[in-house]
Amino acid sequence: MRLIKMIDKITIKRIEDLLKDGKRLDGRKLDEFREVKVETGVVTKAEGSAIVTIGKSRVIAGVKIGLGKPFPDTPASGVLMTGAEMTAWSNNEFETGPPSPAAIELARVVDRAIREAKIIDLDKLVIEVGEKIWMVFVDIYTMNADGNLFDAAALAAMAALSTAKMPIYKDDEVIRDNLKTNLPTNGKVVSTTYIGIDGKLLVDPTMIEEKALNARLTVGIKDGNIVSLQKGGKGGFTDEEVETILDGALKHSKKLLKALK
Amino acid sequence: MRLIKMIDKITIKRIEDLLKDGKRLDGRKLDEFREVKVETGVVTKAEGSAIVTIGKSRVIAGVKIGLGKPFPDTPASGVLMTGAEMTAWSNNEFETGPPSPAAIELARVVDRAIREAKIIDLDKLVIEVGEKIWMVFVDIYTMNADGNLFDAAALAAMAALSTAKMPIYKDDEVIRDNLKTNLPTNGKVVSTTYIGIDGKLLVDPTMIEEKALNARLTVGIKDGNIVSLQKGGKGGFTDEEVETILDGALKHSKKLLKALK
Amino acid sequence: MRLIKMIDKITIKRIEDLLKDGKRLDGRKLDEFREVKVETGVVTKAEGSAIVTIGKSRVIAGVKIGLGKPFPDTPASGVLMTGAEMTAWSNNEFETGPPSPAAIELARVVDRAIREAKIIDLDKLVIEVGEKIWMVFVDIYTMNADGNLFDAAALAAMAALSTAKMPIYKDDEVIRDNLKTNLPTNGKVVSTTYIGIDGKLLVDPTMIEEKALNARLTVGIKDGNIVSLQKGGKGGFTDEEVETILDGALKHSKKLLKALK
Amino acid sequence: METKPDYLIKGGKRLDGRKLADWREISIKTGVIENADGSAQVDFGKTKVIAAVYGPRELHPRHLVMSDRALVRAKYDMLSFSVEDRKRPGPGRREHEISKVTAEALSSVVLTEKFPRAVIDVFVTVIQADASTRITGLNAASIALADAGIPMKGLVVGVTFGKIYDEKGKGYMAVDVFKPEDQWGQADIAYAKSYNDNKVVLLQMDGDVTKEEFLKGKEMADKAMEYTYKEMVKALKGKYEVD
Amino acid sequence: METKPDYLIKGGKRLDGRKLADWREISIKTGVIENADGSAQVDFGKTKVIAAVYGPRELHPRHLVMSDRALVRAKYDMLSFSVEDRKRPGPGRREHEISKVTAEALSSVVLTEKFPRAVIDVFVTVIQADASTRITGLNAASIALADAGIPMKGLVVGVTFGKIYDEKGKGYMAVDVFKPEDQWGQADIAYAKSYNDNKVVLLQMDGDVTKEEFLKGKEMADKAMEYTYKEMVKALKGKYEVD
Amino acid sequence: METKPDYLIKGGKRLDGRKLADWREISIKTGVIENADGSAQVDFGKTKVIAAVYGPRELHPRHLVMSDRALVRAKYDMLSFSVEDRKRPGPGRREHEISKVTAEALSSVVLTEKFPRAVIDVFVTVIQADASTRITGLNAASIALADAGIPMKGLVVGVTFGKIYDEKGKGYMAVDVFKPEDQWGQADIAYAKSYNDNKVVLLQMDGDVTKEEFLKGKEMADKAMEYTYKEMVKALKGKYEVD
Repeated sequence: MRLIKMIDKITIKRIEDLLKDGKRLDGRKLDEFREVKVETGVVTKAEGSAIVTIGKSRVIAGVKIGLGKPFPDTPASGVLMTGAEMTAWSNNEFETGPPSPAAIELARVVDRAIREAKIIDLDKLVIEVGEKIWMVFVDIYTMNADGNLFDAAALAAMAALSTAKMPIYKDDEVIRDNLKTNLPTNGKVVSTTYIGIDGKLLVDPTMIEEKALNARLTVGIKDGNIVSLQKGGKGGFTDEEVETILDGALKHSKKLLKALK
Repeated sequence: MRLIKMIDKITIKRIEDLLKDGKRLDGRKLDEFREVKVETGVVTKAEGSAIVTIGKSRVIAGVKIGLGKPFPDTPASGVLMTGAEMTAWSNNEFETGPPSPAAIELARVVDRAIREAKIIDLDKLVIEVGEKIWMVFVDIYTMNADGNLFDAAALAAMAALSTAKMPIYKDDEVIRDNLKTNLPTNGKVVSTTYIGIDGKLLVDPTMIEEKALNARLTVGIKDGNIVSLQKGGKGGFTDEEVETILDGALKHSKKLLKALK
Repeated sequence: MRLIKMIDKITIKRIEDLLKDGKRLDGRKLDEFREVKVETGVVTKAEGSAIVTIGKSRVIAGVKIGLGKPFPDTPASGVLMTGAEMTAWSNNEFETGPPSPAAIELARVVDRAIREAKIIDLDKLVIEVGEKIWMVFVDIYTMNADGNLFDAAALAAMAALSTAKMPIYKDDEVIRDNLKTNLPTNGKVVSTTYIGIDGKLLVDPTMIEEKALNARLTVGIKDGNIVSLQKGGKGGFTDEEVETILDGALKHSKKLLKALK
Repeated sequence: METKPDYLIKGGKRLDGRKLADWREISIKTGVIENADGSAQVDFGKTKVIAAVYGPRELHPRHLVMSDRALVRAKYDMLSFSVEDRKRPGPGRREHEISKVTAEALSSVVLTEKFPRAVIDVFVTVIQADASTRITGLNAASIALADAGIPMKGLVVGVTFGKIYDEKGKGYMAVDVFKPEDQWGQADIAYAKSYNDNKVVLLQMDGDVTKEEFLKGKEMADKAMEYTYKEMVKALKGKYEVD
Repeated sequence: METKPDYLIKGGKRLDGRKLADWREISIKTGVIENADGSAQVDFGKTKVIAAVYGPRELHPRHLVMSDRALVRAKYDMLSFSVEDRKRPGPGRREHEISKVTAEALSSVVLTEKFPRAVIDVFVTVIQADASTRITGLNAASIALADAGIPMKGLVVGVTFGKIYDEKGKGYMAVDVFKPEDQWGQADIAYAKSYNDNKVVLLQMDGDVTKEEFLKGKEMADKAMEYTYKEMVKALKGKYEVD
Repeated sequence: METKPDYLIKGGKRLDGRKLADWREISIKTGVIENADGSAQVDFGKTKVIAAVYGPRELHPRHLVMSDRALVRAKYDMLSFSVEDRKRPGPGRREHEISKVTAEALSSVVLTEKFPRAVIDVFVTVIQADASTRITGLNAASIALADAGIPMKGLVVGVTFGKIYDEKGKGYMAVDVFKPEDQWGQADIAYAKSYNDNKVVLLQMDGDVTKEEFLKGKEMADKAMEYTYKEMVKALKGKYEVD
């Protein structure tokens, strides 16, 4: 443990030194995303699924759609639930047990982006008002964690949702074989994350970069609009930096949308 | 931690020394209650609420009334639930996390006093037998803990309940605006707590007194009758001491009832 | 703690030495079961109950039968739930808290034996298809733990079930007084456990023997057929040893069935 | 579920035939859990409780350790099938509260200063419940501690008393309440003393009584307590020196 | 449950009569929890939040200890009766997230290196909720830290802003949202700065706005933030040196 | 939900076309989790499981540390969407039991005495479930340990076998059961050996078979096990010396 932390400190020092020359440890430019890969349909038992790889970070998301009862205050609406697990097998530093605050934040930020962008038309997921609805569960697991889990998780969730098939409700049973109809979705949301210090802003940080520079801002974009924001970390951003990040997010969002096809 | 405990030990020694002369650390007589203040209607979102101050101890209680299903064995009865949290922000020694045994005891002792005194007519809280009832939740939080939380919590719960308004159930909805009707209650219960050692009995103990003398007896009184008793602490009381405490509780209960108006 | 462990190590050494001569610490032969005692009807509040003693190991099992809703995928079937607690009061080494993996394994192995042997006709426990069924809870607690809890627990559960009475459902109420009808059961299952090392196989191990030789195999038998198997421990068995154990289990099962009457 | 009976006492007789001052049959066995350092089973009528004591032993977690004395820890629980409707396994709020007052009552007699830094664990388990389980358990715990050879100032002894009504609704104080009296009676009082110095170490009440009724019931209970104490001493004969 | 209103603003007036750039009445009291090392109650209209600070104090569990600085730990929670429908006691996922961003925002100003190995505990409790509770709580926390005499680079100050619609559905940016605006508006933004260096230390948004709308709302919020900051300084007068 | 099929085998062919002694297609990849010290994905037909190994590393909590050897800890879990009906995240009773038997089976081959006081963590995660998940996971774990360079006496190798019925209800032993056979068949047996010494290190059965049927199935399984072993060795070629 102590040894690892010492190594971390040395690396962090190098990151800071390189940054003075506008350079990053892995040779990327400050505003350069790592390679993004999206594979869908990876788990046929799920109604929708995707593995997203950003550099060495890899996450898997799956969609299960099941019967449920609506919440009392929204009797004519389906339900969307988003969970995330930062698995102990995806990084030496993650632990088993109940979700950490970081995993809860990850799930909630992805959830808000999808929800606020109105990706899923929850009104269309009603079987019987007040009694029977479809519940859409999106679960995200980290497979190999190397930074920027927010953007990877959002992409994976979005890819899984937009390829998900609706089960059929017939004679009190749920049928999940040979499904054809898509889950009704509206458009696509993607998020872009920056970290920074002293005016230097880095897009799509690796895990060690996240440790070095701890002000973070994640911007969810849909159709050129901002649909979610989440600042994290112990540092701050100037007004100008916030604006620069918004512009950067708008730019990167286009490329990320392409990766979703 | 160790430093605090050392200070405690010195203070406890002083309490014991003073007690030999029939004196208390804060100058009170053995059978003297601290000043009691009851404010109601402090949280307008709650159906009923109260802040009770006894010396430097302060607790807040709130009542929420919502729809529920009756328990299978009492289909024609509403439900009363009492909770208490000894918040980590009300005293340096309290901890976050699930309720401690002390907090559970606090909630249960207040609950029993209210329940056994039949303060709430649970039979009147039925909307549809076996199907729909009102659930009355009384939640108590310590705001500043300086001893005798039992009596403060009982007073706060009682004040919140006797000023609580009933929500209206109409067209499958609960309406909580501009409520006029009171929650139906019968009379008032108050509790009085003594601690003691070697025949010396102190009413309304401060926290440091509770640490010094650890035999405790809490007496719930309604209409001059005893409705609840709770002995705590590692010490014991003689038969005579128990009788003296009952008499003291009967006496103090009248003043406490006045504080409730 | 450390002292106990040192004593354990010395005893384990003795067990190993004795074993070379085909002897056991308590004088038994390798294939000799300790004395088995089954008492039923020990808790009259339970629909069925039994205390089983095997040597110094003693467990209690009780059956409660209550109303429930069927699982959505088995609307015409009652429910069997088996729990086990390795109580902190039955052995110095057991701890309080949520069930340990060992206690979970114990419950699940007993559950599977009963379930796979089709001891309870769950189809007969339906009051109203899809709505109301009987739920059969079998709970097992260790009272004094000295090894071979698997076989003791299975026997106790079996004895409690085969002497359990059905409650009566009448006018929306469950009646539990003066019950006459038995819970419908089919036959009896018993299990036999062996531990071993290097070709030496010991039936019905004590706790210290379980610590010494940690390959374990539990065989559930009904009507001369194998209905469940559970290998445990860090060691292994040869193919021949497995066959020897199956033969031994078939033999012992007859005696265990007799103990059940 | 069940309906309230018209009376709990009639013609001087309670529903199980006892008079007001009568207690149920008491049975006490020691050494019932071989692995424990001390143990006892106490039955008050159909209420059966086992207590097992482990200790003094090393205390975990370390931050609970007291440098000048032992911690007495109690854990009260009920078997899931000890009651009419199955109790979910594991302690709930009720169990936590009873564990707390049980530990406090026992702490008043155990000479904890003899075992600095240690813990004495007392496990109280209700095998079958017909009211008065916490008091039956406290008696069992007290005997189990003595059976374990833990030095004590004296035994803790308890009985319950309550208030029950006749066919006209008139209330009477009664000793050692059982299930229907606990469920339907006007008051239910758990009461225990440290028998060396005659001090009240446990007292819990639900109900509605006058001071006079309370004191009367307590006096009746004192007689039952004396009998119980003698039975406890008898059961411990030769194991534990008292008085 | 409740139905969506036809508008949240009409004729330049919001549902509670405010204009777009108006904030609610702000009330600030310090020293409200006597036992705490520092405390404050901040009200934004009907939203009332108490913050209490304990520390620097010894940190448990030990594995969280940092050898070169203090840990700032925040715990945000709501009283069960602070909201319309009773909130189950104990923190849920929402509370855990808010606690995290609150601790991070406060960490940006506290001079943690002054107290190696220690913890500074900040407890934020919503007494009554009418939206903007996390920001009201963050302001209260900031003042409570100052009240506790914890050395800081500056105060953290926050306000919310959002997007609300008129009867034609047209959206407008508005400052300090209250319940109906939070519930029905098109965007809800929590926003806070460290006031020494004017940096954004908390920023969370749900909704749908253009970049221009966002920047406009932020500019409006900056004015409210300045006012809030002055009120905070006033409340701390004599307790804490600023600028 | 689904209804029981009339047969699981007919004319010598199982529902997926296999014969009784046939196993599904096996695919093995190593190094699938870059951050892990060793990892593998094993597919048996549509059952896909990933195992990742971290260690030997420092063990927390300290009270689990063994002074003379390493602890092998296994955690089996399923992705919520790996099965037909969503599985609630987090391990339940089934997962805890499988983790226990997995750790025990692996412990039989790992040379734990080489790493006193350490822990070797094995994480087994079912990506997609079509029966035999614990055995597929155990094979993946075995390879992941080898991939991590952990010294072992040999590989642990497993296959399942079971009993399935034809249209007349007659039972047959079959190797490598898949979902309908697991769900509707008369027996389901998980079976694994340490391949250095040919010892049974995992054996779990639900069902109803005669001793003869069991032994026959086991013999059939041994052939599939040999094939599996060879595939495992092939996948490890150059990474791990065997035999």
